Amino acid sequence: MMLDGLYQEIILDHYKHPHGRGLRDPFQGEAHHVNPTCGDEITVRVTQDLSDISYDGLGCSISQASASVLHELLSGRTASEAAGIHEAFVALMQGRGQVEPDEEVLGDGIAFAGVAKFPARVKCALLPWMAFKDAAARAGVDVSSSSEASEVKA
Amino acid sequence: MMLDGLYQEIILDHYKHPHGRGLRDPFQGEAHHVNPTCGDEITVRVTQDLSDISYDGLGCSISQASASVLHELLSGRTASEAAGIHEAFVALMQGRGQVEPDEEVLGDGIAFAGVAKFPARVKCALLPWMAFKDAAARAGVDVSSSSEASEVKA
Amino acid sequence: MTFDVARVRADFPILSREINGHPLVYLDSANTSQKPRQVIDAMRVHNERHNGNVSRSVHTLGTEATSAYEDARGKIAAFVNAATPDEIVFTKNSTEAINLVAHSLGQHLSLKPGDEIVISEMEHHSNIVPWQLLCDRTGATLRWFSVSDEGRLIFEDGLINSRTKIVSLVHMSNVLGTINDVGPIVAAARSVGALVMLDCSQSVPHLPVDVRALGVDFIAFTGHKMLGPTGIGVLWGRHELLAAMPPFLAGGSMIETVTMGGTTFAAPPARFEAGTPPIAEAVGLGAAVDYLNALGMEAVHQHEQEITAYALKTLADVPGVRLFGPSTPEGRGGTLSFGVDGVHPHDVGQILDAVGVEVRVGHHCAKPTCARFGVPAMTRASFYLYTTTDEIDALVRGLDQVRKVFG
Amino acid sequence: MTFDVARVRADFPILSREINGHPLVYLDSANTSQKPRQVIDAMRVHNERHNGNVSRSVHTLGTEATSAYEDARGKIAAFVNAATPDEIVFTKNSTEAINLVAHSLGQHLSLKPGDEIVISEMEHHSNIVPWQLLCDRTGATLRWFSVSDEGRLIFEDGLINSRTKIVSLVHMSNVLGTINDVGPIVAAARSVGALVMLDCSQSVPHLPVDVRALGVDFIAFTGHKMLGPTGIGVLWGRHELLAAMPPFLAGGSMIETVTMGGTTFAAPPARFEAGTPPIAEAVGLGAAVDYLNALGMEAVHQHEQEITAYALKTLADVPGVRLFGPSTPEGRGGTLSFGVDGVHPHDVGQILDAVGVEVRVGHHCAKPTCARFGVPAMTRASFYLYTTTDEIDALVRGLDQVRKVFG
Ligand SMILES: Cc1ncc(COP(=O)(O)O)c(C=O)c1O
Ligand SMILES: Cc1ncc(COP(=O)(O)O)c(C=O)c1O
Repeated sequence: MMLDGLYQEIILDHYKHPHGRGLRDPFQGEAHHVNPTCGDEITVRVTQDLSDISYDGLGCSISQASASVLHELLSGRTASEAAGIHEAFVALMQGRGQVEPDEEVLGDGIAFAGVAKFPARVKCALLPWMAFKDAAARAGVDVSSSSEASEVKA
Repeated sequence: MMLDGLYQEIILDHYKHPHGRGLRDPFQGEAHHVNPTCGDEITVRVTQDLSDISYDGLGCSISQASASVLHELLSGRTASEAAGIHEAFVALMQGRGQVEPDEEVLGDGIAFAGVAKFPARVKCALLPWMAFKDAAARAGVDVSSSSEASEVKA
Repeated sequence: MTFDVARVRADFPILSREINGHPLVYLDSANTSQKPRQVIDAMRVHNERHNGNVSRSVHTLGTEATSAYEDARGKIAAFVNAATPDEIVFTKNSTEAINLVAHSLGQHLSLKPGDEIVISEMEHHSNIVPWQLLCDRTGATLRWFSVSDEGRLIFEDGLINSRTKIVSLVHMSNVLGTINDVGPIVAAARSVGALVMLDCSQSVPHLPVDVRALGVDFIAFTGHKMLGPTGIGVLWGRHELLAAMPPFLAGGSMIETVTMGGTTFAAPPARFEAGTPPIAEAVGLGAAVDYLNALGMEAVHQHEQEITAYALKTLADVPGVRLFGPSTPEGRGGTLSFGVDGVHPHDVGQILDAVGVEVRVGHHCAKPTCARFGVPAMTRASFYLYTTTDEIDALVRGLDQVRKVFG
Repeated sequence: MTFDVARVRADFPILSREINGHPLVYLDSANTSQKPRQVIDAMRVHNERHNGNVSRSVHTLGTEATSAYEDARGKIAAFVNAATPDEIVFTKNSTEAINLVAHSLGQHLSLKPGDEIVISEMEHHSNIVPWQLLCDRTGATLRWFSVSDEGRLIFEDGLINSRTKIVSLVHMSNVLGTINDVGPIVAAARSVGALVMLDCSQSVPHLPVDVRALGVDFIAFTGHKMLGPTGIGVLWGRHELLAAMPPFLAGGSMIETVTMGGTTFAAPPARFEAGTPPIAEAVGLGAAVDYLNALGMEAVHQHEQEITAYALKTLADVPGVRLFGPSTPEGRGGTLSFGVDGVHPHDVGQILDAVGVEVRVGHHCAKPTCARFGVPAMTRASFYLYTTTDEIDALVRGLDQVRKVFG
């Protein structure tokens, strides 16, 4: 696969200048996720009102930029807003390049549209989002969405 | 492989009219051998002076005829005569059809020359001979011969 | 008729071979099936164009190989109607699949003295010995259903009871051809909370098998008996059970994280696929499933039922032939074992081979089944989607020859 | 020069492929090797002409398949200088071979608390996790050699001691390229009566390996890394040890006799080969060994040493590249792992792939080795008999590209 569309300027920007990086207190839920095939790791913390989402991790440009975008998109949202955005991002990533992203919903997240064409990298982009969902659940915030069923089957 | 050479008249004769079949007392050594791939079985008994070799078993024409020929050839021999004949028979069977049998030594055993060309049947022909060797060893008679090394490597 | 056996045969290169100057009559598919061009080609193309290791690389070849491997998993999941592809574990053969369950489930259930495992007297050694060894390791007791003179499982009341933890049964016997009626066994097992494994080595290749309709917990089958390559087998297991079971083989690709001090494990199926899996073989098995689907498993089964009916009728008229197993095509598959009066199976097989007819002789890796019928060995003719009635006739002519030599 | 790399390359169909518009530069042979036409053809011909199950039939196809399978065993025995073909057990991969020893030898030695097993910090997960699980099962303790900054095993005195029962060590590291000096380890193990297993997954494909000269007890290696197919691996073990060990996987073909009440087992190698083995894969592996023998393993090794020397020299000049493992070709093989300052290996690998250069990135199934060097992942280029200096140059050009994108 050619690189067109993978390393968007927006992604490289978020990678080089991550937003909201670093683990902060207080928090109500925390989750640590690992990508077993490549060893990338991330820890995500959330407050119950989603007013802060903090994270730290080791990983490639895609997973790190994705965490930065997640922080931007979901911090300060309501649970149901967050659920909607989460669902849209997961759908984009699992769409094998066939899903048209909505900038209204996804903001900088639309830069990840190209990643969906690289099956080996989809997991990188999703790593922070999956960790976020677990952390939120532990904080008592339900951001699971209907896209989950398809995720299990993917 | 065509059947030419496998089912010699001599073999079918020994199969239909086995010599010395049936387990007899007294005996000093006994061995029970099984061919694990096909389930054929044989029990061989020997007296210490080799004056009697008795046997019983379940098996195909080749293994049964081979036991009958063994009885004929080895009963009443000295240990060293038996070792020589044993060695010649094993060499014939493992010769892939390249060994010329000596009728002086092998008598009716030369009819098994054709069996050597059927790798799947060589084990059938050898089954009674291997059981005999074990039974003899248990009776304190050493019929092992130099061909043994090659047998292990075959 | 929709099932065109001549067209099917044209796909199998080996069927144009001669054996000892006679056209090959391959009646040993229960031992291993032949492979169509489509399967052989799929593997060759994979090795020539897409070879890479799976689940490990971001490069193009690795991504292509991973997709091909996972696509195969998806095809096989659909073929047996698994709930998700994650319920499909690739092994090296049926035997490994059964051993995996014996080890991992045995450990998960913490089997102990007093617990019972139930099998039957018509099992293949691969569905006997792993359970004997599990009993040795844990002190559990092995029990078994016996077999009737007609070759049917005798459903003995109380054999499955409150002590029973696992029932593992052959779906279709590789010796008798019997297709076991799974319903009552599953019901009995469920009523006491026991788990059920089916050895589908002989059924998945020949009949539509739907794991959810069967209602069992695990099934095992093997690539080389279903038009696929050697070197690959399949374990299907219910996801919640697989997810609860500890790993069996350990190593690369089945881990979550490893330190020298300890290891955590990946979710199934990865947890049970240690090391580099049979990648090209999975591609070949996927192509085999495509081939079977294109014909339709109902049509395959129907064809084999017709061949079986013909063979049962024809063999019944051959003097001196004694059939083992059900004598009518109902509830049985295309695997016919028999004896020929006064002639050892080895000799029967040898003479048939001389006229190009390939049958299996011996104990068929099912010594207790042979023992049940009082013989050390049998001769077996087994059929598949490429078998014709002409080949049955060739078998019968071969048996005439057997009687001539040993008459 | 006798080693004609252009001629070698012409035998590998995949090497004429393009990746993203660039000629394929395959630098991931330590992950899995490519396969020459000779291997692919041998398998195809087997499947088209000689397919039958082994060790079970008297018919012509079964006899041909059995001969082909056993001939492959003989070739592989000779390739590693085994005393007899009976010392060669076919498994599905290296990982199964190591698990087999961990289970069967562990049981044979009746391991218990107080006993120790020694490995190293540079092992592949497949030579770590099976021993961790064995320790869990038996209460034995796992200990390990550590690794120096130069990527060498630190031979710590007293680590192998009177409590040591098994030492299992990688012969050549799949991450660092280090070839371990086996002599002192074997001597230490012998002096305390411990047994030694070598993980030769990376050495047997690349150097002459002589099991008797090494003086070890077991080695494991895997077909797909040595020009052979996926789905087959090899355990070599000293015959008297194999003969004393209980079986691991159980089922068809590994038995002597089976009754419902109990089973006795066949002699090795059959004892350890339950179920239908990877038959066509053995044929393919035999063809791979023929191919390697025709070139000569000394020549193969020599070629790779030259490529490695060139690569070490060339990469040393690339700005921002940090090499892990020995920096000169002595005592190392053609596997080079490195980091690129400020760029994650995933991104390095992705950009290299865009220009057709296929390298592996990640933890290489050796997390403790990565941890030893303080990184979660590395980029690895690995070479084989078809690798050219031009390909090393393409790698370096690709690394320039990496710096451009992430500069
Ligand atoms: C050193 C080493 N050991 C073991 C293995 C495992 O080999 P396989 O995956 O074929 O079982 C590998 C390769 O992945 C390896 O490089
Ligand atoms: C009923 C049954 N179970 C298990 C097996 C074992 O299959 P495999 O040898 O492929 O492991 C076979 C075939 O040999 C079989 O017929």
